[in-house]
Amino acid sequence: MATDAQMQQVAELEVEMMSDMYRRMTNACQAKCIATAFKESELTKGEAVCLDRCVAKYLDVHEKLGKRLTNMSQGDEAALQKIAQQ
Amino acid sequence: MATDAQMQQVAELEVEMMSDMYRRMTNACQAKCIATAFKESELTKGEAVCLDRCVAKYLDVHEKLGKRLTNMSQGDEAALQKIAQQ
Amino acid sequence: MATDAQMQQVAELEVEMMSDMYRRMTNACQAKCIATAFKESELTKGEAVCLDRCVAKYLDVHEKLGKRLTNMSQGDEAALQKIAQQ
Amino acid sequence: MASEQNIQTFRDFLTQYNLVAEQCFTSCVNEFGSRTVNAKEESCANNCLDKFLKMTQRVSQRFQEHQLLNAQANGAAM
Amino acid sequence: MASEQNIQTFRDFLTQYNLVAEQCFTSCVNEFGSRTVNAKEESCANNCLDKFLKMTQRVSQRFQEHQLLNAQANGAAM
Amino acid sequence: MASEQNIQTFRDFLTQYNLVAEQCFTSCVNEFGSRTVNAKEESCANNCLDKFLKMTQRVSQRFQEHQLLNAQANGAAM
Repeated sequence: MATDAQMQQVAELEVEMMSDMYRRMTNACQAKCIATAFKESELTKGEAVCLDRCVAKYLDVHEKLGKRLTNMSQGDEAALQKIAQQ
Repeated sequence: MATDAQMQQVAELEVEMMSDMYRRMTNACQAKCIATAFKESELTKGEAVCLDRCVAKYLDVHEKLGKRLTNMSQGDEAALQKIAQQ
Repeated sequence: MATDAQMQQVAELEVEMMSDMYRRMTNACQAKCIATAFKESELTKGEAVCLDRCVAKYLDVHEKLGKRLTNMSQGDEAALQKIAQQ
Repeated sequence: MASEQNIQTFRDFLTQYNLVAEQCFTSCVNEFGSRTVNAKEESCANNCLDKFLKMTQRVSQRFQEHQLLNAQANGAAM
Repeated sequence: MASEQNIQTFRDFLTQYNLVAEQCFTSCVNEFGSRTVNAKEESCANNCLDKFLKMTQRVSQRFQEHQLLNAQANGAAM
Repeated sequence: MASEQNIQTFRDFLTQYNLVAEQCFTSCVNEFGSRTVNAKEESCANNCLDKFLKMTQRVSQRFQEHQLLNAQANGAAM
């Protein structure tokens, strides 16, 4: 069985990876949606709507590829379970 | 009051962040000033002057935005002071 | 003489730097060789051959510049030896 | 107390500051005929900072809503 | 045992996952008229993931061959 | 003694080496008809390395001058 210390390591890793994903998503959606001329300080209506949709689509793609990757990489999934079970 | 260990943590963070800023500045000024054909091994006069001005302007923008950000984000500034005072 | 702990630190640094180089090489060769339209899931013959040559050329450039850098930067080399000898 | 948590929050704040300054410099400063930032560049950089903060706030809200919906769908109070 | 080694392997796996998802999103999703991923975008993202895995595998093979040749040239069983 | 300081200096040196090699490869090698680096590519990469070192040295000098002026303006020997 996993000790408390091991469970906490896995939990910390999940937070770290969520935060890495969030940083990448923000960068990607900024690049897709925000004009770089900066003529005004407000988000335009178009930019705001684009950001909303970009976040939704990013999370969808991230999740879909995660499922695909988990199905494929049995080895890595086994490694994952190995960690989780101890 | 801040203990010595706490003061040192904040000091180390300042060095780390200065070094992060320096790395970003070098990248930015390289992209702005250095031609990528690399026909000669010397900095041209134009590249050298561009680098000097780029460093001056980068530090100026960095500082101006820092002041603006500090004025805006009272919450974060409070957090900063909270750390610094203990 | 270098203690075991110091030898291990240097060995860990070498692994870390090899892994950093490998990551950069993969990124560079992906950018040079892989089309971003993703119309098929297989590597094309052209992409595969390009990757093979890209890896060979990347490692060659990396090594050549390493030699040049070592010859130039006597100070840094001295620092290296200082570490290695203790 | 300058806890690990506070230090990490402060580090995140400073990293964001360095990031936005780099981005706004790169987007707004393209003229190196002098060593002083001109009025147009400064206005651009200020707008860039303001917009960056509004962007990160909006992205954060949408992300939190998504997390909340996910947690509800899983029947958990995560 | 959830050794340091296992944790690091898992971290590397998740970092690669985050990286490929970012790259495939950036390459494949360019239309923000709706909030749902369309069939063309999904097909592109799937191909992108498959190709990424084949690319990393090929690069890894070539790198290992190079390391092996180097080790032999040095007369060592490195 | 292989102090923390020495290890960090060595790490910084190697990271810069990896960075400049990546940049010079990306700028200089664009032809993959063969697996050997040609004379033009090698000359470009050598120039790229030399120029990189001169650039970082110049940027470093300007930054130190700025820090010094700041310290003097604050009346401190920082």
